[in-house]
Parts: sequence; structure tokens; C-alpha cells
Amino acid sequence: MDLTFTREQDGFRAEARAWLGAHVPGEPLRSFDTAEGAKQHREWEAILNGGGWAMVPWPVEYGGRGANLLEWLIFEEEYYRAGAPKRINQNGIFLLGPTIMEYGTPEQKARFLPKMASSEEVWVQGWSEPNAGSDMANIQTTAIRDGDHFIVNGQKTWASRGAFGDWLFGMFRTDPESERHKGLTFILAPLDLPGITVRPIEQLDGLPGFAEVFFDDVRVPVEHQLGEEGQGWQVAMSTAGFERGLMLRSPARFQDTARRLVELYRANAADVEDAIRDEVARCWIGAEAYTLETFRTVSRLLAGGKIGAESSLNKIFWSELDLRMHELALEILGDRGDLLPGAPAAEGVGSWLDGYLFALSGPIYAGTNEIQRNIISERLLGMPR
Amino acid sequence: MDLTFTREQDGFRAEARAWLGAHVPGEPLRSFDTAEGAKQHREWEAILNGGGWAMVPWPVEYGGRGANLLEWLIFEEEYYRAGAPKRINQNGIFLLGPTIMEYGTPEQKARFLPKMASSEEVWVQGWSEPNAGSDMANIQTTAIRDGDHFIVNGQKTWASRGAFGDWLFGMFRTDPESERHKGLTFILAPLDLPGITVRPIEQLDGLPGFAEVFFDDVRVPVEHQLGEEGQGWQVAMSTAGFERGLMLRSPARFQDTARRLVELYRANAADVEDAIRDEVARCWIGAEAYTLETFRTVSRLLAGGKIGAESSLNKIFWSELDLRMHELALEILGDRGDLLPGAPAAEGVGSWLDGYLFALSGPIYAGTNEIQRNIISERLLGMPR
Amino acid sequence: MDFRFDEDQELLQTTVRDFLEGEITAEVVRGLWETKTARSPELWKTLAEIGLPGMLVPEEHGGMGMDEVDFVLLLEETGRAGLAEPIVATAAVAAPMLRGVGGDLAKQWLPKIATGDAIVAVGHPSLPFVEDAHVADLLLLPAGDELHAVLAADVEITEQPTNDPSRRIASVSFAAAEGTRIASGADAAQLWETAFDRGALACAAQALGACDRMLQIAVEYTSERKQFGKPIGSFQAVKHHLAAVKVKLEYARPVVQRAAHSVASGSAKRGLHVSMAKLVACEAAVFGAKQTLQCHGAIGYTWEQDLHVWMRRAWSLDRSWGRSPAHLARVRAAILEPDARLGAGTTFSNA
Amino acid sequence: MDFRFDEDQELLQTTVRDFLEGEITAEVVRGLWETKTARSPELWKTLAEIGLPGMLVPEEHGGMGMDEVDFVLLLEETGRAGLAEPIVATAAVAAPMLRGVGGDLAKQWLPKIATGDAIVAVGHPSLPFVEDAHVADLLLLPAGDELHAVLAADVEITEQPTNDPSRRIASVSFAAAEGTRIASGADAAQLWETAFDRGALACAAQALGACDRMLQIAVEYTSERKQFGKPIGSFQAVKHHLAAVKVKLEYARPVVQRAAHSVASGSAKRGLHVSMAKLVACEAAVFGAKQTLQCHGAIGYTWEQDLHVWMRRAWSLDRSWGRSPAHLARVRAAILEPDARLGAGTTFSNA
Repeated sequence: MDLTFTREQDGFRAEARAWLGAHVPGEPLRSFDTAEGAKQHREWEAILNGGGWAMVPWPVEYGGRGANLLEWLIFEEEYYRAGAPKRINQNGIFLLGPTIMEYGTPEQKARFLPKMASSEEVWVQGWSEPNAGSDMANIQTTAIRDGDHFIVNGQKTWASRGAFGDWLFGMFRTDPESERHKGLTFILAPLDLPGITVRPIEQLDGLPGFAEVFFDDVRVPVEHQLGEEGQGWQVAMSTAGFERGLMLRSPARFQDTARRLVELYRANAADVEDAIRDEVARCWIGAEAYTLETFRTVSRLLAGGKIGAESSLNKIFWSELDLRMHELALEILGDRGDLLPGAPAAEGVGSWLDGYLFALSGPIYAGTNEIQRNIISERLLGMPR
Repeated sequence: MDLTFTREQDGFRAEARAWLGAHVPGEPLRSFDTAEGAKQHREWEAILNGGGWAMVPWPVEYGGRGANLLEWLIFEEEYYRAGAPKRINQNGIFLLGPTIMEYGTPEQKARFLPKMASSEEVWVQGWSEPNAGSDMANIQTTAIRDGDHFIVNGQKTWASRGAFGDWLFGMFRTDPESERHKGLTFILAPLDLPGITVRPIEQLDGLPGFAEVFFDDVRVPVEHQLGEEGQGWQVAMSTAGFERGLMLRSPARFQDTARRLVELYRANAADVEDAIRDEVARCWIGAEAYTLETFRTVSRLLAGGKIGAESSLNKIFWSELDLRMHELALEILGDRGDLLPGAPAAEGVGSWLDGYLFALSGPIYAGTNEIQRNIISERLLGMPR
Repeated sequence: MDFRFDEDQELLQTTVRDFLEGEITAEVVRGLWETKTARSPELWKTLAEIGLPGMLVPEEHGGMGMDEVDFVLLLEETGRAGLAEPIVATAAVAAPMLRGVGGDLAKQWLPKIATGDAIVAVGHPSLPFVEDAHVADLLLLPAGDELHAVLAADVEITEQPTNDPSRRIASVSFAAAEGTRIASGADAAQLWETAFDRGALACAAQALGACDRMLQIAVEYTSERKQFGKPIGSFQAVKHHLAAVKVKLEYARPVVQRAAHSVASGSAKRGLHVSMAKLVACEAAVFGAKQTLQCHGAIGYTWEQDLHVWMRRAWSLDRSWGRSPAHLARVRAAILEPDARLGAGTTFSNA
Repeated sequence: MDFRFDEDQELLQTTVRDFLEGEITAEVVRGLWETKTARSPELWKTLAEIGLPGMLVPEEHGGMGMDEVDFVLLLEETGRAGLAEPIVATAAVAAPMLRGVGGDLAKQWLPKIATGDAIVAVGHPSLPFVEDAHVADLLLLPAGDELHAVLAADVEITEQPTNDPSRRIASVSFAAAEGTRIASGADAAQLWETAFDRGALACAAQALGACDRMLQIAVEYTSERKQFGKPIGSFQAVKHHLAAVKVKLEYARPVVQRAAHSVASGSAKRGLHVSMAKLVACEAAVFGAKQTLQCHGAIGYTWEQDLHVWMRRAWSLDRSWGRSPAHLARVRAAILEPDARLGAGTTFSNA
């Protein structure tokens, strides 16, 4: 067990810190779920990509710098430490990217990955359908082969970044006779194809973080199929779920929230009950525990280990922690807790309210925590189905 | 809405208070799950019965004083206020008694109720069997009719008061071809019949609060059948569950615990974190809420109302409250929290540890809280099975 | 001792429930969100027709002459309906305050409250913002230890937009003058104290209704919505989430009703009882919001689903008329007093 | 950076687990409960044969010469086994204390610890009772700001029976003398501080093992036990109770392991890391006790079911070497220091 960073790792950290210090925008960007914010975020991604920092763990030829997962964790620590913007293309770089890396043809990799890293193409997630939420196998949108195209009909929903994105990925039923996990194919589709209608969905914060995407006889070239026809479920499931989770929910995010929570408490300590203090400490411990467990897992993965259902533990832990931190922050803010950032009395409220509304979705999306507890009990504890 | 007591109710309270003040033992009795304590408790019950206070809501001819449920609540308040002993015959007076009142023949009422009220006969609860816990219908102990007797074979378990009681009541399978809720008969059996073996079970506090009761060709006279043959399930279920619950878990019990908790906190306030103070206040509110809801329900019942699945709300509320109060008490006691009452440093620890071990069983017995939540969701909220 | 409402009270509750169901749908609420004030003068007039604003206004001033016990069931219904009109400020708090002040002020304003021709907002000295100041005709405001009644034209209002489009609060300032002062010293303190209890009680009652409505929405949704071939409401995890809410709700309700009785009867324990009620009712509602949202899954997380109308109400009511820490502090102080009467038999005043 | 144990460490863990499984069953524990001391000299000798008491004793004194990182996995195993022999006091705390004191005292006692011929108890100045004093040959005790080493014959022991028959604690008094003093002032303070951290760390590691064992017992029971025609472990409510424990356990484990590393490496954040570990590991174990008991139903509530052996261990470990409020206070103080380094990149010391 060695819990210190190597000289190389320290050097990598220093380099990232220096570059970010010089380039991170001084003013926070608007939400990427607004038109103006989306534009700002694409500009930031172009700068990040220009510096070679857009997707550090990817191979150099796809716009990365071939870093390993530990270096990724270090980069993320510096990224959050610098207060850098959220990643507008997170569905692409964190979710789809690794899948293309594993299943894509050389042509697909060359075609999609560099523009994904640079966010010239922003990706939209098309996992859910009206009748396929927690039950992801119940997909009904069809993609019927017609020569060198699929004819796509149906509807995706909860397509995040749908309002301002460029391309959508998801599973489609290519065998209309099939059921459940079978007969599905993983397909990539540009949203400007004829027959596609995008209808933004306003979420609790009033912004269109999601969209419904309707397909009406849309012709998608078969070359945009990822993996084999009928193997969509395997493509979606088999890539390292943990790595994806790690990308999206790196410890740095929660450590940063915990730090801000401690600072918020300090600034308002005189006005809140002492009991709050203990809860703040518990949250900080939670963020540390999450960090430690992540480094432990990454150490194992780098040494050739595998991870499976353990990612369900991860999902529950971070989502409950994140929600708890935001609940506490609003509690500390007291009477100012529900003020919108523009309110005259909202000084010092930061973005906790927005963060809270977002944190509420944590126990729901990416598989509800109820589904995760089923997985933990059946796959990790071995309880009967 | 009138939330004051009438002059008559105040008079009844004063009378009870005076009598209890004059008769309640100055020293606490030993646990009735010890031989010595059982004897002490029977003696106390004889005194209580002598004063006419053993079972105030019962008709005079059965040893009661014909009081209504409201007066019962008042009596219980005074009983706890006076610090009077626990009721050794609670399975009889609170559980079986109301059932005999509803289903018993005149002969059975005359035979059983007065000796139950006086605790000359202490009753043992025979609900559970090794394969019939939360699933109460899975009873396998048989009682086969043979002339004017049943021949009983099988085993009851978790028979509370089994170690020192006189009579057992429960359901037995009188139709060996029957399944589940059918073919059961409610039968009363003296534990000194030939063929009955009682094996005490030590519970977490080390005392034999329960027993296993084995039946080996035991001949029980048919006159001890309660209700009709084959109608045991209806007999067990149809009597007012709420009234039974009210008897066993009257608000006074939890108010008394809440008061002791507040006093414990006061005595130790300097040594515990401020956060504890809020939790103590919440518990006290809980005991008040339980009291208010009980008076509200009793008001409704006295006006001819009915109660059904609502008693499941009650079960969850009191059992969680009781456990929380005892957890908090041990927290307040700090390093002394796990000392046995006889330990040299145990001054001031009271009976909280024992109470905690008992409170742990609250969410389990009388139908686990999981079963109660099923009932609430299906019967009160109307969710699908 | 009879902890029941009488038939008239229950009948009125049913009537108001049916009326509000007809008048106020989630669509109506959303429509009001799009307006400048998020309030509807027409709706307010309609509410006045069934007597809601004037429920506590004496009959001599054209009101219903009822008390808080009568009113509490109706307040619960306004919470169930998601009604954001200034019932709490005007009907539950200002009307009895004006009744308490009496004199010309009462004569002038109480009839207007009863007819729906006046909205009165109240800025309590312990609270930083004033609810519904933006639509008020008259504002009851503190200045030092004085109580002032100020016309809308004479106050300066700075709106403070919040997360709940139904909740409209503002910072209010005004120039205290001899002419606006209506009470001071002990009189004013007494008026402010009862105002706080009435405001908190009304919010508690509305919270019960909001919680019940969220449960209803969640039960309906989970009974319809299928996953893995079954309604999700048949899964134990979903059932138990909602059962837990039901337990909290049903044990909050009698606490709120008792608090109404204590306020109506002027019990010395009024403040304690109200704080308990505010605490448990809002806890039930906030917990209910969290659990019902989780049971909805992603659909609950959208603007177009109705649930969040009540979820925001639950959060707003929790913040109105004293947040939980303040109410818990009152309870704590009461039970930790050296001579506090606690334990079996102390729940009702003459026990 | 490599947050893994090496193969030797993992192999040793497996060996010790297998050994303890063979030696200590619930029956053995119950048997010991019936004895006067609840301790077994034979078992202690057997543990010495595989090197457990002398794990932290330097090789020059006949010990294994290992550190806390090596030891932490084995301590977890002793918790899993429900072992109540004085491993924490003697092996985890007293041995490194004596190593720190050095000199003749170390030369005299460390070899005896390694061979299982001496049990050493430690009475920490911040704790009211001394664990395992009743079987100790030597006791390390405080007097003012001094540290004394006192032979069993020279102390007066008042046993304090507790709810856990495996937990044996006592009040201890002795006459401090020149001859018994082994450190004072800053030296003693330093020894006491590290002793506290080592004791708390060892309890945390044992708590992980106890929690894991309770989970295992509950999974086995609920997979066998049928109600309504199905194993109760197939009901979602039961599953989710245990899944929640698993989450807490798996996120406590790395915190404990990091604390072991910090103690072994003498990190300046040692105390903070140990307190975090004690807190989360004991919370997992106490929560685990509650949830697994509930999943057992009535059978869990009996003396004859094995579960309570570990349930009592969980409660006892939570009480040993500083209860949660004390550890939480240390964490709180550390993160609220004005110059505390918090946030992304501050978890590991050289980041």
C-alpha cells in the first residue's frame, strides 16, 4: 500500500494546475441547458481541446493524451480545484466515448472521437423511452433495415442535452419480432436528419435539460451502427460501467461540494443550530470515503482487476451524499435558501438551490436507487431473486 | 371538538389516583419473566383486583367496572403516573379477554374472565409456530376431534409468558386436509395437561420471556374451543385489533418514557452534545402525537366508528418511537449506557438498557413493520398487490 | 372530551374540497405562474363567495364568525388544492389581528376582507420577508415594538423571487408615523405573538393537505405506470416509501387539529402546540415530497408533471411562518423548563 | 499511489480467517460466556502460535515486526470471528506503547506478549473504564500527566458488568509511585495520543468484520427461511434493508484502511483519519446490527440465535476507545480550523 503520489503524478498535476490556472474563465458560464450557455460551453471546450486537456485518458490520435485512470482522477481534482466549467459533452466523452473505443470500427473511431473530444459534436443520450425507464429492455422504437439504411420510427425521452445537442446515441429494436434484451442494435444518429423532431422538456429548474426525440421514417445509414446488429444490449452493458461512472462522478466533484459546504457553514455558523455542524462533518467524511474507495478501486483496476455490480454501491453512495449535502446547504442558508440567484436578498446563496434540484435527480437517474439495491442484494450479497 | 375532560372523567381520574397512590408498591418488582418476579406480579394483580381496578373496561360481573375506552385511557395515565407494575397477564386481559367477550359462550365467559381479571390464571400466547411467524396462516399444529376431546400434536413457539403461565390460547388445525386460513380452530388449553412440554427460550436480556410449547397427543376438552370449529382465523382476526393494541400500547406508556427521557437529558445535559436536545424534543412530540391520535380514534369509536387497517399505522409509529427513545437514552448515558443495573458505576442508569432490548422487538412482534407497511400501502393507500 | 369535528364542520370541508377541485387544477396554477402577480383577483372573489377570506371575520363585519377549529379543515383543503392565494396572510392572520385591534380599523377593513375586496399582508417582526405584499391593499408591519397598519401606496416593496412560482415574498420598508401606528408595547407584542401562532398553524394545516395530495398523485401514478410487466406500485420498495409518508401524515394531523383547538380556545400552551404542529406537518410534507418524487422516477423530475406544484408548496410552507429550527426551539424550551408538566396525563389542559 | 494490499498481506488474512473459523464458533463464544473471565488462556496461546498478539512486536523481541497496514486486515478477521480476547488492548495498543517506551520494560514484556505469556491492559486517561483489566498481567495506566506500568498485583480492580458478556471492563485504581512511572509530560502525552488512535483503529477494523459477519448470517437466514411460500430474502423490503448495510460497510472499509496507513506512517493527520474510521465503521456495524436483527424477525430476538453474539460485539466496539461523539468532535475541529485544507485534491498528504 502506497498512498503517496509519484514524482510523475505530481508533475502531471502541476502541469494541469498551471494550464487551468491560466485558462479557466474568471466568470461562471451560464447553464449549458440555455442557448447562450451552450455556446459558451462549446467555446470553453474548444479552448480545453486546444490545450490538449479535453479528454486526457484518451489516446493521442483521438484528441487525448493517453493518461491512465489515476491521472484522470488527478486531472479532475485540478479541474474542480480551478472551478472550471461543467462538461457540456459529458454524454459523449464520458458515456459514449468508451463504448466507441471498445466497439467502434477504425473508421468510426476516427470519424467520431476527435470531434467528440473537441465538442464540435455534442452528444445526446437516448436511453429512455416512455415505457422503458428503469426497465431498460422494454425498448419499442424500431430501426428496420432497408438496404444500407435503417428506417427509424418511435420516440426517445429524457434525452439529456437534447435541446442543444448534435447527435443522439441509443438502442433501437432492429428485429421487430424480438423481445426484451434481444434484437436490439446500438445506433448513432445526427439530429438534423429529416423526420426527427426534438421537443425540449423543462426540468424542475425550468431549463430544458432533457428532450423528447421523435423519429418518423428517419433514414439512418447502417455505417452508424455501433457493434453488431442485434447485439445492442451487450454493447450498452459490457463496457466498463465503473469507468463511465468514474468519469461522470469523479470524487473531485463531491469533495468540491463538501468544501463549499464547510465554507458555507463557517460563514453562517452563528445563525444555525450546533447540530448542523455534525452533519456537515459527516458529509465531509462521506466525500472522503467516496474518494478513498475510488482510489482503491482504480488501484485495483490498474493492476488488472475487474469491477461489476460494485458500481451499484457507488451509485447509491454518491447520490445520497450529494442530496444530503445540498439539503444541508439550504438548511444553513435558512430564510435565503429558496431565493433565486437574482433575488436582491440572495447574496451569498451561491448555486445551492440549483444544485439541490439537480441532486434530487441523483437517486433516480442512471438506474433508480431501488434498482441498485436489488442488484446489490442479488449480485453482491447473493440473496434469492 | 371538546378537548377537556368532563367532571365525571375528572372524578374517575381522582379516584384512580387516590387508590393507586395508596397501593402501588414502593419498590419496583422483579421482572415477571423470573420465578420470583412472576410471584410478585401475581400478588400485585390480586391487590389490584381486590380494589376493583384489575380490568376497568370490563363488565362488573367479570371483575371489571364497566368503564369506557376513554376512562381506560385515563386509568392508564394514572397507572403509569403512579409507576405501577407491568401487567403479567397482558396476553389474557388485553388480547384474549376481548376475544372471549365477543365469541365466548356464557359458560366460557363466566369460567375464564374473572380468573383472568384477577390473574389467578395467567395466559400464554400461542400464535407462532416454527413455520408460522409473519405468515400466521401457515399453522401446522393439529387438533383432531375424538369424541368430546381434541387430540393435539405439534409445536407452538414464541409463546410469551410461557415459562410461568397457566393457560395457552391459539389457533390449531382441526381439519388436516385444509390449507392456509381454513380449517383452523381457536382453542384454549391448560399447560398442565399430560403430553405438554414447555421449554423456555431466553431472549436478548437473558430472561425466558418466551417458551416453546410441545404437544404430544394432548387431550383438550372440546368445551375449550372458542367460537366455531373451523372458524379460528375469523375469531383471531375479527375482534377489534385496535382495542387490543390500545390496551397493550396505551399512550401513557410512551408519555411516561418520554418524560423519563427528558429528565434523563436534564440530568446529563452538561455531558452530551446539543444535538441530543433536539432529538429528545422530537421524541416528546412523538409521544404527544401518539396520545392525540389515540384520543381522536377513541372519540370516533365511542361515537360508533370503526377501525381497521389504521392500526398498522399505529404499530409502526409506536414501535419506531419507542426504539428511538431508548436509543437516545443510551446515547445520553454515554459510557454508562451498557452497564448492567448491578454494576458499581451504574448509578442513574435506570432500566434503559433493558427497555432498549425490549424496544428492539417492537418493530418485529405483532406483525413485523414490513408487513404493516404492506397493509398500509394496499389497504389504506389502495396500491396494487 | 370529544376529539371529533361536528357534522357541519365536516360538511363544510367536503363542500370546500369539491369547490376547490372544480376551480383549481394544476393547469390553473401553471396559468397563474405565467402572470405578473401569480394571483387571480377573480379567483379571490370566488373564494370570498364561499366565505373563505372572511372565515374568522366576525359576523357583525360580514364574515362567517368562525374559529380556528372550524377553519383548520378548510385550510387543509386549500393545501390539497395547491391554492396560493393569500388565505394564510389575509384570512388566517390579518383578519383576527384586525379583530384584536378593533375600532375603526376593524370596521373599515374586516368587511372588505369578507367580501374579497381587500387583501391584507402581514410582516412579522421575526421574519425577514413579507408574503403576498405585492397584492396587498393594507400591510400590518412592525416598527420597533410597534404595530403599524400601512396602505399599499405608502410602502416600498422589493420582491424576492423564489424557487416556488406560487410563493411571492418581498422585503418591505415604510416610514412609520403616528398615523399608521395601531398598537405598541405589550399590546403589540401580544398581537404579534398570536399572529405568529395563527400563521404557523395555517401553514401546518395546508402542509397536511399538500402531503395528502402528493400521496394521492403518487399512488395513482405508481398504480398505472408499469415496469418489468407490473405496476411499479406493486413493488415493495415503492409501497414502503409511500407507507412511511402515510404514517407521518396521519400522526401529524391530530397535532395540527389540537393546535387549532388551542389557538381557538386561547390556551396558555397555544404557542407550544402550534410549534409542534408546524414541525410535524411540514416534516411530513417535505418527507412526502422526497418520497413521492422518488416513486415517480424521471417523470417526477419534470416541469410538466403535476407533482412538483405540490412539492414546491411543501417546501414553501416549511419556510413560511417560522422554519423548523425556530419551532423546535420553542418546543425544546417548553419541555426543558424546570417546572414543565410532562408525562402520562399531561396532554390535555385540565388533566 | 497504490491503494492495495500485497499478496503476502492478503494471504495472511486468508490464513488467519481460516484459522479463526476453525477455532472460534458461536458455541465457543457462548462457552466462554459461562466462564469467570470470559477469556481462554488456551485460546490466547493458540493465537500466539500464529503470531497475533505479537504482530506489532519488533522481531528482535520475538514478534512479527509488522505494522498497522499489515495488521488491519487481521483485526477485521478477529471482528468477523467475534473474538473477544484482548487483542485490541495487548496487541494493537500495549505492544506499540511498550515499543515506544523502550528500555528494560520493553525487553521484559514484549517477548512475553509475543509468546502469549503476558496480557497487558491499557487504561486511557480519556476513558472511564479499562478493558480486560481482569486478565491483565501488566496495566499501563495514567496518573496526572504521567504514564505508569503497574503489575496486576498492585492494582485494585472493580469489574463493571455490561450487556455484552464478551466485554469485560473495570474501574482500576492504583498507588502511583516512582517505581511504576515510565513516562511523563510531553512523552506521556504523545504515548497516550498514539495509544488512543491505535485502540480506536483496532476497534474500527473489528467493527468491519463484525458487520460483515452479521450480513452473512442474515443473508443465510433470509435465504433459507420461508414465509408466504418464498424465502423471505426474496422480498424487496428485506433485500433493501441488507443492501443499505452493504453500502455503509463497503464505504467504511477504505476509510479504515487509510487510517491504518496513516498510523503506520505516522502521518500528521493520523488522529483525524482514525476518528473518521472509528465513526464510519462503528456506524456501519451498529446499523448492521439493527437491520439484520429486523430481517431475522423474532428468532433474532433470542439468546440461542447466533446473531446477537455479533450484535453485542458491534455495540461494544462502538463504545470502546472513544464513542462516536468524541470522534466526531475531532473531525469537526479539524475541518473547521481556519487553515484546514479541504476539497478536491486534499485527500492524500502530498497532493
